[in-house]
Amino acid sequence: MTAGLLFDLMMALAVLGTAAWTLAARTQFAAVIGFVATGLLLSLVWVRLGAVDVALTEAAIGAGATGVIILYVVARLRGGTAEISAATPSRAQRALAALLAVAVGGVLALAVLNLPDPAPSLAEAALAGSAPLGLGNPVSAVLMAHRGLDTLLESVVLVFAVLAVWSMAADHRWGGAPGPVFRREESGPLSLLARVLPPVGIVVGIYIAWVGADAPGGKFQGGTILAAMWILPWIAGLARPPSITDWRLRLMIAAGPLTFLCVGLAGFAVADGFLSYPPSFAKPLILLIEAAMTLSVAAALACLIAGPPERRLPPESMAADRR
Amino acid sequence: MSGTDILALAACGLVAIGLYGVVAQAEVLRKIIAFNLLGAGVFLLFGVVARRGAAAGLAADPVPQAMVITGLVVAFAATALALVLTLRLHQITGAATVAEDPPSGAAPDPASEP
Amino acid sequence: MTQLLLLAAALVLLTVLAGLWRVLRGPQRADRLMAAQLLCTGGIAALLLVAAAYGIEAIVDVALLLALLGAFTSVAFVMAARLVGSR
Amino acid sequence: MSVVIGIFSAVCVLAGAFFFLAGTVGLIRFPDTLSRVHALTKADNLGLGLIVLGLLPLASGAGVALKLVLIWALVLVGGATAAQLIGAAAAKDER
Repeated sequence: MTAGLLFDLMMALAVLGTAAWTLAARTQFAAVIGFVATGLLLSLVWVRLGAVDVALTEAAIGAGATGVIILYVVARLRGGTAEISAATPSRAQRALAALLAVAVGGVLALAVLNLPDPAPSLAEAALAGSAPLGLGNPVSAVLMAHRGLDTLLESVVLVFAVLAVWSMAADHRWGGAPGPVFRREESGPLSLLARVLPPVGIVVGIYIAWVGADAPGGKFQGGTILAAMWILPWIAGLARPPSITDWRLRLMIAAGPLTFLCVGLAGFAVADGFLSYPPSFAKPLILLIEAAMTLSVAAALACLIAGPPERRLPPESMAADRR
Repeated sequence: MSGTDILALAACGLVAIGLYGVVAQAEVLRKIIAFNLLGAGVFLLFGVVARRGAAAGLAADPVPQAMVITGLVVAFAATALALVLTLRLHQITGAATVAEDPPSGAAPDPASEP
Repeated sequence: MTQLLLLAAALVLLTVLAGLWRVLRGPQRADRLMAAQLLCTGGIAALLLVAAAYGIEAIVDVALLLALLGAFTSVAFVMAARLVGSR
Repeated sequence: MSVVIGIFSAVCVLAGAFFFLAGTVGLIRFPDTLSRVHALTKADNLGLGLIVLGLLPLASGAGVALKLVLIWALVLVGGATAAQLIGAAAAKDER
């Protein structure tokens, strides 16, 4: 048991160390790398906490996808050092902030260490609720049934985020393809990877989404892999992202929430109310929602990672616009 | 002290580090990174609570886990929006902070080139 | 066997943390770009060892996801660093 | 028979962990960026390969064994590509 304790201590120190290093890093670039390192270490901590579902999500979204989008913004910011040092709080203010942070952390620590023992748990209720749905993974059951409204709203948040990011585009770029332009690489390692990895990655992404019914995994984790595999050929310049006015892209992004909402509304007619499933038909309905959501999460995450449109329209579509 | 307690303290430490970063750093981008660290600490607290609620043969209580998964995705969406706003602010005004005094001689908007 | 696998996992993690300390220090940007790859390879090894030690197959899926996204993240980082360099 | 397999697994896993150690020693000791990239990718990928080889006999089924091999293959492809790109970035930085 002491080996496990030492392991926890090591991980805790490593996470805190990289987090502190992230704040202290001299360049923004180094700070992002520190942040990603913290995230990857955290996903190991989640495994240690017995939350494999969360470990998958943290590794995919918390570390990987967030790190990539921050780094692409860092690549385009050129901060003036004079402006930054003028805006940096004074030494006294920073000391005050440190005091505040330590106080908040201390109070939290006191609260966490004095939680009631034995801890209250919904594990039994969740397990009892997941069996009639035909789902072997209680986390998926909670996401799809008991807290279904959360998941529905979350998928709507993703759609709104895409809308908001697109609306940040400069006026004359509206209708272009999302993301910066990358030079086409006909040969070389990147073009090889962009050709070899997506076929394998798409299979793995669908597998992770599919297995989520009975084992750790699910639409968000699988969808992130699919998004990454979609973006890889864009980065290598081998494929062009679709235009943001393309109705197929928009349908893909909206398909998940729409399906979820329709099934939820149908619950009024065939089951006990909004977002409830008829018991004999629960599993197929959940699978339908999961499939549509995987597609939507993949499309929305790909658009969020790529950012607002920065590419000009291809010549042929410009001509089509003028006509 | 159990391993879960150690990780609980690490979560509190992450919250403190993130909070300090959000308050004490000037650059918007670093504030966003620090805010994500703060969020990671809060999520980890949920994980500790889930672990303490292990019952019925499960390694951890599934309800807090599901809430953290929802939270991670929403945090990503919010981060993406914050980053795009930061970038657009920088493109229009040339600023990397949200100080009261905007820098004189704002950079031209690179996105408005023909 | 379980003890041996856990010992190996701890050893791998320790070396990864030592390497991380070196990589984060830089001095070049390329040094820091190695962090994602170092943590992914080492993290995968540690996860696989822990999965075998405790017999939890789901952890293998985490390693699979790390293998895929590690490659993607490393590549995306280098391309972003190129964007920085081209300025 | 199972003793032989156990010894084989133990030797492979320990050898893999040793290569991770060697990779980190190289990472810390090597003087320039390019040789550090080299130490990281070569030694760590070999170490992971040995660990996968050692864990294969312990896998509970063909599916898990297939996943283990796939993971190693993905790390090899991804690691090789990333090493090339990082090396190119390092060479560009030095110029």
